Amino acid sequence: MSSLLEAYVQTEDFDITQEYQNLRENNSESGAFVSFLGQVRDFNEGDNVSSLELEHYPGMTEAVLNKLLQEASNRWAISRAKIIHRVGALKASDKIVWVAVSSAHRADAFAACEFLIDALKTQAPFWKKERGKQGERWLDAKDSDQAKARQWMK
Amino acid sequence: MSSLLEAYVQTEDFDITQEYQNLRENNSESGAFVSFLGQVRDFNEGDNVSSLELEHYPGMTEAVLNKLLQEASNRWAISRAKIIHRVGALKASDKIVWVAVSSAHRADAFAACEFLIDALKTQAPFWKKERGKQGERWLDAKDSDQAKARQWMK
Amino acid sequence: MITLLYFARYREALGLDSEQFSITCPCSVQDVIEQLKQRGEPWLSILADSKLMLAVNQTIATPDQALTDGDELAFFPPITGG
Amino acid sequence: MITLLYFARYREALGLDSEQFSITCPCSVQDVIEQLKQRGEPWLSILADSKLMLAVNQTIATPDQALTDGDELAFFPPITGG
Repeated sequence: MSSLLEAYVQTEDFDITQEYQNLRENNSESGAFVSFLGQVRDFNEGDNVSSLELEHYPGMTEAVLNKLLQEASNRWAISRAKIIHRVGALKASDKIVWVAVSSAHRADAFAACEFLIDALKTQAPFWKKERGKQGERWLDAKDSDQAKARQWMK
Repeated sequence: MSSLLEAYVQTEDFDITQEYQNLRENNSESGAFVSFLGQVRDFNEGDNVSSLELEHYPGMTEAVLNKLLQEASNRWAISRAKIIHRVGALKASDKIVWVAVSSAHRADAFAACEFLIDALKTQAPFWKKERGKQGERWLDAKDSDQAKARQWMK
Repeated sequence: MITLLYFARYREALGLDSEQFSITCPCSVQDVIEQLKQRGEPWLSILADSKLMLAVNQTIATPDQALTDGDELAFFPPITGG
Repeated sequence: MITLLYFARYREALGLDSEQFSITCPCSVQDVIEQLKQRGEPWLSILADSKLMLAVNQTIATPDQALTDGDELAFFPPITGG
């Protein structure tokens, strides 16, 4: 069975209501929907974050996201999966990333959704620059993200 | 830190837009939001399901859901968690259950959300009766649900 | 006096969702089950169901649990919600 | 001729997001790195960064990878999206 897989990289915001509508439309064979929303936190490692600049590598980003979606679809029985990742200027509480998966079975939906966000965090070429009271700084990659990504390489 | 924990058992439908709004409101210290939606599948074990009747044990259901929320909050660093479970007459594609969790860290949000739905499936006293072409039948509990619930007992 | 509750397929099979039941303390859940079995079918089949679940005062219980006046004892099949 | 791309803190440090670069085949990513190092700072520091990541034609690569005319070689720091 082929899954409906979609990835978008965009500066515009997205609408969760619309996303759930699209995910559930003509999808009554799926009983389980798992979604992940990542938003800009106002505190990161103790510093007050007022805004974020998200850069990416156009072309490679989309290729990686589509490869990850295909891998998720090969590993788990999912009917649909969609990733939206924003780039450009974002402020505290803005949405950054959306990963939504549907499946006939909840365990597959949970695993695929968590795999996608964990793999995206270490493989999709996005970079965050924070602006706060302390000025600007490019974020360092987190060891915990690398560790999470490795858990899926079994 | 005490979490905001809520459980509702209701016949009325719920609104995902509203749920996300409530979940994210004044919650900018949380960067990760994981939600699970369960809906009525139109096929279950090969039979065409046209509608579902959901019975529960008023009082005990709410007590169990609140106990599970408290357990999730003790085990993982979550800021908010909410469960909504519908009862009464439902038809194909109707929403049945909603579990939404917010956290500063996505791994906690995923774990707490999946724990809550897995534990709910074996511990909260709800019973489903399906109506389809083959008539009515009370569903049997699934061994796979028992196995999933046991995985959390570590 | 305690309250007995029946849910789902048991409720339907018995045509009954609750009843008041006299107990003589000390008394356990198992004692109540034995007395109910004496009513014959459909009680016999239900109470012999290997999947039968019990709750006393809305907490899952086992047949050896003691009961006291005013308790709520519920009989139900395995849970299928979510 | 290949295309070099620089992202994030490297792009800022160099004040440059891309450039065309002449290669003489056969040639590896490591050969390009050696030539770029001869430009001095800030190239030296960037190319000595233990966290430096490489992609050739939009796929993660290692320094031993061979390059051919028309390739796209990108330099970037560890990923911090999501």
